[in-house]
Amino acid sequence: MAAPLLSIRDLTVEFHLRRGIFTAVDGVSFDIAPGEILGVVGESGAGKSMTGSAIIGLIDRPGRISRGEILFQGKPIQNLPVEEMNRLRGKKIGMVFQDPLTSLNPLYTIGHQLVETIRRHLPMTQEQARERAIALLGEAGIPSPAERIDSYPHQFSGGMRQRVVISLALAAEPDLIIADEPTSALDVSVQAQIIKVLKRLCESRGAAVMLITHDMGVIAETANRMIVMNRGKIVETGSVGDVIKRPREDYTQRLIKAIPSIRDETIRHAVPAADRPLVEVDKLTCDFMLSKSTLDRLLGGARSKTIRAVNEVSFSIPKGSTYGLVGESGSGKSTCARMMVGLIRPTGGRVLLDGDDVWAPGAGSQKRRRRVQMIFQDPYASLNPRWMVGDIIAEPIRALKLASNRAEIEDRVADLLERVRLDPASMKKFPHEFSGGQRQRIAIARALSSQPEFIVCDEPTSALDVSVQAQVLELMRKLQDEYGLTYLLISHNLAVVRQMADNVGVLHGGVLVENGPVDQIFDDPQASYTRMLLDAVPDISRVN
Amino acid sequence: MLAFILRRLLQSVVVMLFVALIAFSMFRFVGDPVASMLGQESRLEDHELLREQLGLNDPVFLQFARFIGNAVQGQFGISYRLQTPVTELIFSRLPATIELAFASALIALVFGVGLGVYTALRPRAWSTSIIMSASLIGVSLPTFLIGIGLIYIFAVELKMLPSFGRGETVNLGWWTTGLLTTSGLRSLILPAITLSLFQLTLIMRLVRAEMLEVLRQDYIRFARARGLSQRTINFGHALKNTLVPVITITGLQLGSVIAFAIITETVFQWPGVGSLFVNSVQVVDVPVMAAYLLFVALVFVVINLIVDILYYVVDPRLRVDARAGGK
Amino acid sequence: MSTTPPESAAQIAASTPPGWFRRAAQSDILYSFRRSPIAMVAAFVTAVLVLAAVFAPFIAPYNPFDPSSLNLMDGFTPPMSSSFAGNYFLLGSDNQGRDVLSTILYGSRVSLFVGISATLFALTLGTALGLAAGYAGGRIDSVIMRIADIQLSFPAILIALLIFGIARGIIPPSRQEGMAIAVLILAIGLSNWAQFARTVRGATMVERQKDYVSAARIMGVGRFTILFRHVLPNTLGPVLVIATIGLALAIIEEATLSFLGVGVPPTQPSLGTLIRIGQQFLFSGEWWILFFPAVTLIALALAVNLLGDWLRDALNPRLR
Amino acid sequence: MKKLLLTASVAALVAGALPASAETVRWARVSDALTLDPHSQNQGITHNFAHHIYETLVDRDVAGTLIPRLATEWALGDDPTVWVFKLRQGVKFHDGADFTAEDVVFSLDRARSDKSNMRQLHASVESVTAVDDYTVHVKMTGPSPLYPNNLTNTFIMDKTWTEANNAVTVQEAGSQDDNYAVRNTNGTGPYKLVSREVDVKSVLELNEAHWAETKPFVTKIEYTVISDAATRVSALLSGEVDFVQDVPVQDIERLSSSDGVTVTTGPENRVIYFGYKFGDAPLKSSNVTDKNPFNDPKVREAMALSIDRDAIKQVVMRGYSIPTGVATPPFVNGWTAELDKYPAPDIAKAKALLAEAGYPDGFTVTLDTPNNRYVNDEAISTAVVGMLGQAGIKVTLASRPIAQHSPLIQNAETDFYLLGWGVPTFDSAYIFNDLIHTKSGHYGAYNPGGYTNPDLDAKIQSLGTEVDVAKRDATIAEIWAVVQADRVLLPVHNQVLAYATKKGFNIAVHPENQPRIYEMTKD
Repeated sequence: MAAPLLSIRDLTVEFHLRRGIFTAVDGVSFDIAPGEILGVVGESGAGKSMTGSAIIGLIDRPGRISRGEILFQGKPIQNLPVEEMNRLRGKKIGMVFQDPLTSLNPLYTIGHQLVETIRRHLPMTQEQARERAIALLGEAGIPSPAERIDSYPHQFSGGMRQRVVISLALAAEPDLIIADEPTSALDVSVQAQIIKVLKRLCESRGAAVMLITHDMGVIAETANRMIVMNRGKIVETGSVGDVIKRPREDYTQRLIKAIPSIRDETIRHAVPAADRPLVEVDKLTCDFMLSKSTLDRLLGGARSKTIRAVNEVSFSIPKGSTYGLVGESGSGKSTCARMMVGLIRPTGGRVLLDGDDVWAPGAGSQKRRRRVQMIFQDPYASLNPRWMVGDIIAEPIRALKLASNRAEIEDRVADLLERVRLDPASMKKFPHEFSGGQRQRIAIARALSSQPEFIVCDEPTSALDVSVQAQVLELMRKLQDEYGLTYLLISHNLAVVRQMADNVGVLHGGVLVENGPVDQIFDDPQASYTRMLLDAVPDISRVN
Repeated sequence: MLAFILRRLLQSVVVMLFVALIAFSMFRFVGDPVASMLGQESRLEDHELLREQLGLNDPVFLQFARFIGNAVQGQFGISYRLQTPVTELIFSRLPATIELAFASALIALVFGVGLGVYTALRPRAWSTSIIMSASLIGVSLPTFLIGIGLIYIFAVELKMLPSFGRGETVNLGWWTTGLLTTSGLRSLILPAITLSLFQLTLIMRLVRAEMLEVLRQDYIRFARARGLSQRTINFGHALKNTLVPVITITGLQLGSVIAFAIITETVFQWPGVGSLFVNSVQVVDVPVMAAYLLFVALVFVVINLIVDILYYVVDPRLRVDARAGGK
Repeated sequence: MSTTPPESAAQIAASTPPGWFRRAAQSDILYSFRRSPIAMVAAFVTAVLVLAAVFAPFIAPYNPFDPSSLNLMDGFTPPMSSSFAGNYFLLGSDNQGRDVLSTILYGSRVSLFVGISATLFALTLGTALGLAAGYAGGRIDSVIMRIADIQLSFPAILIALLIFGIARGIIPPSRQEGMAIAVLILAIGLSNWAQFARTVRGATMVERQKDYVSAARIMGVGRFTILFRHVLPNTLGPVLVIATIGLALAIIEEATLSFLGVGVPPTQPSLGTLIRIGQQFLFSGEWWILFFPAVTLIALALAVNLLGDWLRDALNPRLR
Repeated sequence: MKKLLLTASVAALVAGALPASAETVRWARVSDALTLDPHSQNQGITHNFAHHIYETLVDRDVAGTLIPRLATEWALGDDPTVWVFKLRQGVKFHDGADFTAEDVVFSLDRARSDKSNMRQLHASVESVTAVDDYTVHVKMTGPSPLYPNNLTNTFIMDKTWTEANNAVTVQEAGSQDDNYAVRNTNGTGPYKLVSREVDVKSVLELNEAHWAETKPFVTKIEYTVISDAATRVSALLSGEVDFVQDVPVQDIERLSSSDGVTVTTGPENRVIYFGYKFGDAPLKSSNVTDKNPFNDPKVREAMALSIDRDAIKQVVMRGYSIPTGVATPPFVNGWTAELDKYPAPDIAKAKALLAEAGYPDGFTVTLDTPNNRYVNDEAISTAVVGMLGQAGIKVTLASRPIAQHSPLIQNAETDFYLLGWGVPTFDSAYIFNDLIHTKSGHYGAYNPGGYTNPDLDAKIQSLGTEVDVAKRDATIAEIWAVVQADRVLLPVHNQVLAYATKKGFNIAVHPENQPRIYEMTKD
């Protein structure tokens, strides 16, 4: 093995918080060889991003490197003066951040930002730098780069912007790229392309990559070597194949076990046969009017723009089963969910619950309120931070007047908390005292408190770490058996859907392109979109 | 762009109409205009005659329409107190106020932005704490006290600067300026400082807050990661992005300097529209009050328009969307 | 990804036992308060001034609002000396023989009463309109916010003057004095509501998009219940900040109006009235009549402003 | 820029044309003349300014005696209802036109026209005729022995100029017509108007063609308006102005003691007093809702006993006032030292009187006071509130600018008020007409309290036509006796004026507060 490009020894990053010292990175040591792709994986709080920031010298106060060495090409760089570090950044070490939407300055053209970076590090004239910038953009897969170079960031889509960001990181031919969750904000199909671009560009330049991600699948498909981190420490290091197939450490084993795969076939409980499905969705349609002001209408005639977010979607869900609705962002899956629970009024079509239209006034809506509940994606936003947990869970009981007696309500809340595996004493606490997974359990308890039959789960686990995700999914399954619940599970994560759903629908641009039993869809997809989607998903089973 | 400006213009007209309605209501409700026009010697038939002449017996909406019609032509009648056409009065006072407002706006802008940037870039420095504390004192001091204090120190005790008025002015035909004579410039110093202090602190705190916000943004982090120099990041990226939201509020703040000048003009006997307004309020000279109100609204509307257009120029997200229509 | 350790605060907090007292004691606000000497001094000064104002009748050596207790011959006594009539004045006496210390105590009472009432009025009005604008959206929103925009572009003092003028025109002369304070509160309150409306509207627009509101809507919770039980409590943080800074502004505004002579009756002087009276004696050597009330006004406004400033930082998690 | 240079050079030329002994006086006052139309407003500040540009037939000197100005002599004619005025010859208006009798006829007619604010002073004029170029006859409706007293503020305009500029009709307050005479002048006075910025600054320049033999040493007047008292004083101290006419009493001492400033004080022909609401109707602002406490003479006596005039003089007025027991200044015909006596304050007696009148616990009432018209007006009222409070009368003070205070007086919307009264005719009749006579027609305009006494009304009316001076004076004394016995008004003091000048400039205090810069002298 050649001399390492980057060598980290006993790196420790501490945050001096008011309740004591928080050690974000704790004695981490590893090397990166030239041209190597090193994957760093771990759950949130593992310290992986902090390690990346430490290398490029971007740790914000109150954090600081308290111990250890960062050797770049043999020279220590952890305590360089700002100006010297600036010359190193971009020139020797490039960085790519997670969110391409916020990584670029919105007020400058991408050309300006590229030329500025190139001329900062390379002795080039404005024209030369501009030519180089166009070439870079072309390599990164931006179509007609010579024209697009004078566009502003907001004129590009998310995936295109991330290509621009990668070009920027590579603009001065650095030897190391630190990519911090470069694809986590992107859709699966775009994610695959970006990974490919990153890998190709770095290989062609011989640049090493430190790929930081929470998604083991991405690493499995991309990296040579990988590091698993937990709570600031390195748990396991090794080749990707070794670590994924033969994890040595207990933590790694649990982590890998928790990752659902689109190839897993989980044995599901038997769905009781029924005459008619509990939920029937019939040609559900939703149009959004891009409203124009009166003056615009006067100036521009009467045409106003309509966007059809959901287009005649029909499916049905038998009682006690789970229906998975998958699609990328903007496919209309959340709009569908919101129409089904009564948050958005459909433009056309019907949602029938036990044969009643949930949007019909009177019995229908009344029934809906009682029997339909929803679990949201963000467990931070779905619980009112000013309410105590007990009140949050009791809200449906009070709103629907299911019980009025204080003691009775309290009993029910305590019971619900136990059922979601939380201490009944939690009812006197506030949401901020709980972790994300615990909060999602509270949200589930609230959804259950009106004893509904049908629960719409909108990306219930996408904000959670994999291990927590596995617990929450397990809980949902148990509760389904216990109460005979019917779920609509909305997710962009195909693996989760495969694991949970009995039937699946694939939404693309508001149209249901495929609909059927889960195994049929995953094993033998008919629609080309579904196939593309399944191919694009990075999966640990694909490890070489 | 055209549609954008047209829409803004239409909104401006609505704003003006709204303010005009308030101004008109003053005529109607602040005492009986006839009683305030005719003295004790008047007879009842005089009242009736004057009511008729002034059209006060017409339906209210007709009177309002007439008020608007006259206002559009710049006619607000004749001041009860000074018996001079209000428009002429306001125009003769305008140069003083505009020069004062302009001078203090300049002070507020230069020092406000400068100190704001400085304190944002050195968030933990001692000098920053001192500037920030001083700015709070600036906000807590009533303008009239600042004025009195400055007069006492610089005019009475030190006899360095004049305590009142505009000094010598030069008549340029339609504009009288105090900027071309030494005494005029000397007279401008104290009132301009007094008037600017409040806006200065506001702008400074605003720039600081916005800049700190911008410095936290991902694109600044990314710019650092690209190895750009501190200078380029601070002044090329952060400052420009700071200015976008600052433009709106600063623009409006500077616009309000004109109306805010009321107190400063009173304390320094500055012969501008603000002191004209205060004198008019004391004797309920409604035509002047109404005209002043509309004038301030007009300034607001015009500045708003300029700010919107500036915003358009500075922020490509608005500009390009309108031209190319997105992705 | 942010470099702040995610959830660390929550994790640490989750390990602490419940109990509202402990929670409050460990809350971010109190912690940041204890760490900020400026905030503590400001709070102390505010508390002293407020308490002194509230208990003025018990503390003040004289009652300056009781004309019958005044002796004109006590007039213009310098600080820390006795008048011809034999009365001792710590901070001197004014042109009416009123004890400056007592007038300041009673004057702060008037200033604070007007300031707090006006701020509460502005808060109530602004919050209600902001909630309505933010939750209803559409036309109601644009009308309310447009009015707020216009109003914000006029200095509060101009609006207060106008309202004062109109009130003078409407109220019959014999009732004007009795209603002077009410008119003042109305004028200052009406000139300051827009800030509240703007802030509450912004917060409401953010909150109403949150999933917990959706959750409540799904279970059929009524519009008003959602507004008052869910949205309103979550907008209170910024409202508290604006209210504190607004209180300082209202106190200054009252002083300015009184200084311009359109404020409270001269027999019940507020701090602004005292400054207006004292200003006449700036050149004649009786500096104490102006000086002490001015210092008190500045101290009060500054302390409240500092509190507001600190509160803003303390409630804004990103600044910590 | 070109224009600017031109203007500047013209200014330089003008400046160069002035005599070598050019002397400028920068004169600061609290407010500006309301208008330049000499007949439009009957107001002291407006008249004071006009006296420098326009002239009157007769004038009053600092001692208060009538002196000739445009009229050289005047006397009652053979017909006792005709006043004969001989006019000064060789007088020219600023535009060069000759001053003749037709201008006087025109001006007097204009002054008594319907829209003129001066018309009540000429109410008893029947007609004005020019006998020859320099003699004018004024025919009165009846004997009017004191008519020339009314002429001291009636200015003479040029007939031709006024007609040519369409300004024959007097500018009326609130009228929406633009009047040429409001902003342009053409008088015979010692100064010509050079420029005027309303409310800011007016510049006057010596009229070289003026008729007076002695030329004033001041060749240029810069009249500056500084409404804020502190600023006015500081402007004088910092040398930015030369003459401050309205000096606050509290600053007199400091100004006198500072180098380079001279302060001149003297009595003004103005009395400050309080007035009551009379009649049986209960007061609007009182807690006594079934009757009017002021209607009880005992209450009025108690109030008079509660007020300590000497304390007001010493503390509020800093010694610059002349306490009085009668509502007339000493300048005025009818004033006597006997009337002027005032009682020593006696709170105990006041309380006893109130108890006797049925108000052992006092009562409440609102006092309306102006706050920008008289010297320390608001402070006087505040002090009186305290003094009445000691007697048990709880007074709420309502303080307003004079512009809002006067409508209350004119519309009789006040229960208890402070007012100052100047007597331009120097005769008690002027006081009786407006303050004592029942409010009706031209009489009682400033009697908002509604005091009425038919016997007195008759006597007051007789004063206007009584030619026998002794008999007339006797009637005046009789009226004063009743007014004092009835305690119609509650006088406080006569105002004292203070003028401050840069050291070297001398000007005497004018009893009507109408100092003439052309009478200013230099050491």
